[in-house]
Amino acid sequence: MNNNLELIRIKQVIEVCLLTANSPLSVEQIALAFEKQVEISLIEKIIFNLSQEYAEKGLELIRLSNGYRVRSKVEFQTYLNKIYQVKPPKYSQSIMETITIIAYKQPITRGEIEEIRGVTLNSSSIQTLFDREWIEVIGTKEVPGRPELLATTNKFLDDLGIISLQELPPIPTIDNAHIEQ
Amino acid sequence: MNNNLELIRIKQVIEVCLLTANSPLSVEQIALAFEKQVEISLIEKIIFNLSQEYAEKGLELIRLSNGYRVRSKVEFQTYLNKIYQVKPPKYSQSIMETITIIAYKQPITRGEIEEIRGVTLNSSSIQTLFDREWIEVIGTKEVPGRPELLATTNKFLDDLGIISLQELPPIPTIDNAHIEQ
Amino acid sequence: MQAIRVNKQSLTDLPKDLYISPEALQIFLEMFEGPLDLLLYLIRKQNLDILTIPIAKITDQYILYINAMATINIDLAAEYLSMAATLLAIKSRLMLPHPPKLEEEYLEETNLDPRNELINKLIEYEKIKQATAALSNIPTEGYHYRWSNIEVNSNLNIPPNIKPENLKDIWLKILLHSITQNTKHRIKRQELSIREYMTNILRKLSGKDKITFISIFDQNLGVTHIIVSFIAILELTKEGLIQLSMSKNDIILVAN
Repeated sequence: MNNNLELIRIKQVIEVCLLTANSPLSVEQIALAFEKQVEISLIEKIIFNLSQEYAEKGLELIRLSNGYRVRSKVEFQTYLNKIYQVKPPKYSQSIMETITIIAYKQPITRGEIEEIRGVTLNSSSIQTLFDREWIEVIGTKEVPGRPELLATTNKFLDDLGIISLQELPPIPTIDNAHIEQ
Repeated sequence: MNNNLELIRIKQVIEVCLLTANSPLSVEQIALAFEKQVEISLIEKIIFNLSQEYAEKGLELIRLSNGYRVRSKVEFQTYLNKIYQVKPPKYSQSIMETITIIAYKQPITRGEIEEIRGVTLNSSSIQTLFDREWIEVIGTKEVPGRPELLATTNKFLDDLGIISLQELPPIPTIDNAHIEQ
Repeated sequence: MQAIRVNKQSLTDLPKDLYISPEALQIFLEMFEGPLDLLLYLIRKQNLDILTIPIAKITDQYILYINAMATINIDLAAEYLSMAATLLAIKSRLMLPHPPKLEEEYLEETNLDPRNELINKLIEYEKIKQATAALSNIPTEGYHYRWSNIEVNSNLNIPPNIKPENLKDIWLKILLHSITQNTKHRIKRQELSIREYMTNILRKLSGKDKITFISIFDQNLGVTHIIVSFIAILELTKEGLIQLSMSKNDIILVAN
C-alpha cells in the first residue's frame, strides 16, 4: 500500500465514501471499505488532506459526533436558496425555545418544559421536533402519570454541526444583572 | 464577471450546487443561483471543466435528460458495499430452476418452462429475472396464443462472469430411449 | 449581556386612551410566548432590575394589558389570567402590615419574600431566551447549509452469487425430477451452441420485418460459425419461429 498509485486510489475511495454518505462516516467505517488493509492513521491523514482541498472550494469537511461529513459552506446558502426558492421554514420562537430547553435541561418532561416557559406546550411544536428527528423519548419519569423523558438526538448535533452538547453556547448567567434595553 | 476572483466564486457555487443537489440540475436552474447574471455558456464551460477534474477522482459528472448530476464511478461500488455490508440476494429454488431452464433451452416460452419443471410458473419468479435484467423477450412463438419467447441477456453473462453461453458447463444428455424406457 | 429580544418594536406601545383595533391587540399578544415573556417585556421596557421588581408597578401594568385584551374579547390563554392572579396575590401579601421592627428582616429574608419564586422563574426563562438566540445562530442543516448528496452509480444492486456450475447442478435436479415424475416427457438432445445462435438470430430479427441470410454470418469467425448459424436457422424454421423465402440473390429470414 505504499506506492503512489495505491495512495491515489485510497484517496479516491475515501472521497467517494464521504460524498455519497447519507450520514456521518467514522474512520472505522471507512476502513471497512479497504477490508482493514489500510491503516486508520493513513485514513485520518487523507481526510485532513481532503478537508484542506475543500477549504478552497465551497465545501467543508466537518467532524461530527459519530464521524465525518461534507457540507456546503454557510456563505453559499444564499445561492442555493435562489435555486430552490422554497426556503425551509425558519422555526418559530416557540419551537426554538422548546428545543433549547430540551438541549440544555435534558432529560426533561413536557410538564417541566411548560413550567419553565410558563405556557402550555403546543403539541405541534413537539411533533415538529420529532419529525425532524431532533428529539427522542429516552424513558419515563418515575412520578405520577409516568411522563416521557425527552432528549436530543445525534441528528440534532449533526444538523447543528457540533460533536457534543458541550459545544452549545454556554447558558448565560443573570446574577445581579439588569435586563438591559 | 470577468476577473479571476469572480470566476473562482462562480465555479465554487456551481460545484456546491451540483454536489448538494437531490436531483439533476439543469443549466437554467444553476443560472438562478446567480440571478441570471452569469451567461449560460460560461456555466456550461465550467461544468465541462469540473467534469474533467472529476475524471481524476472517483466521481463522474453526467448529463441526464433533465440536467447534470455528480455520481460515484461504478467501480467504487465494491468499496461502498463493504462499508454498508450489502449482501447479495439469495434466489429461491423456483427462480434458480427457471433461469437455468431459460439459459440452457432458450429461446423458450413460459409454457415450455412449465412443461419441463412440471409445475405452474410463479409469475413473480419471472418478474424477478426481468427486474434483474437477466432475461428478455426476443419474439413470439407461432403457436396458438403467440406466447413470448424468453432468452437470457448479456447482463446475465456478465453477472456470471462468462462471455458466452458456450461457457456454461455442458449439460448431461440422456438417450431418448432411456427416457422413454 | 444581551437585551431581552422582542420581535416587533413598533407595536410595543399600548396607548391608554386611544381606541386600538382588536387585530392590533391580537398581534401585540402574539408577540409574546406567554405571561413570563410579557412580564420580561414590561420589566425591560422600564429598565427595571429583575432581582428587585417593584411588584405593585408591574402588577398594575400587567393587569392594564390583560384588561385591554379582555374588554375586546381576545381569547386570552389561561396562563395569562393565572399570572394576573399570582401577581395580585404577591402584591397583596407585600401590602399586609407587618410588625414595624420586623419588616426589614422580613423582606430581606429571601425565603419569605413572596416575589422570590416569580423572580427565579423570570431569571430562568430569560436565560432560556438568551440561549435560544445563541442556538438559533448556529448554522443548521437545510437553513444554513446542505449536506453533500451525490448519487451512487448503482448497477450496484449486487447480483446473486451464482456460478455457471450452479446452473449445471440445478439442471441435473430438474432432469432427475423430470425422469422420475414424468417419464413421457422427452428431453431433446441439443447443442447449447445452437440454442445460443438461435437466440442471437431472433435478437437480430427483433424490431425488423426481415433480414438477409448473409447478414447472419460473420465472415471473420470461420467455418464452424457458419455451420452452426446455418443449423440454427434450420432449427428456427423447423420450430416455426422464422420463415425463409427466396429473393433474387439471397435468402430472406422473416420473423413469424
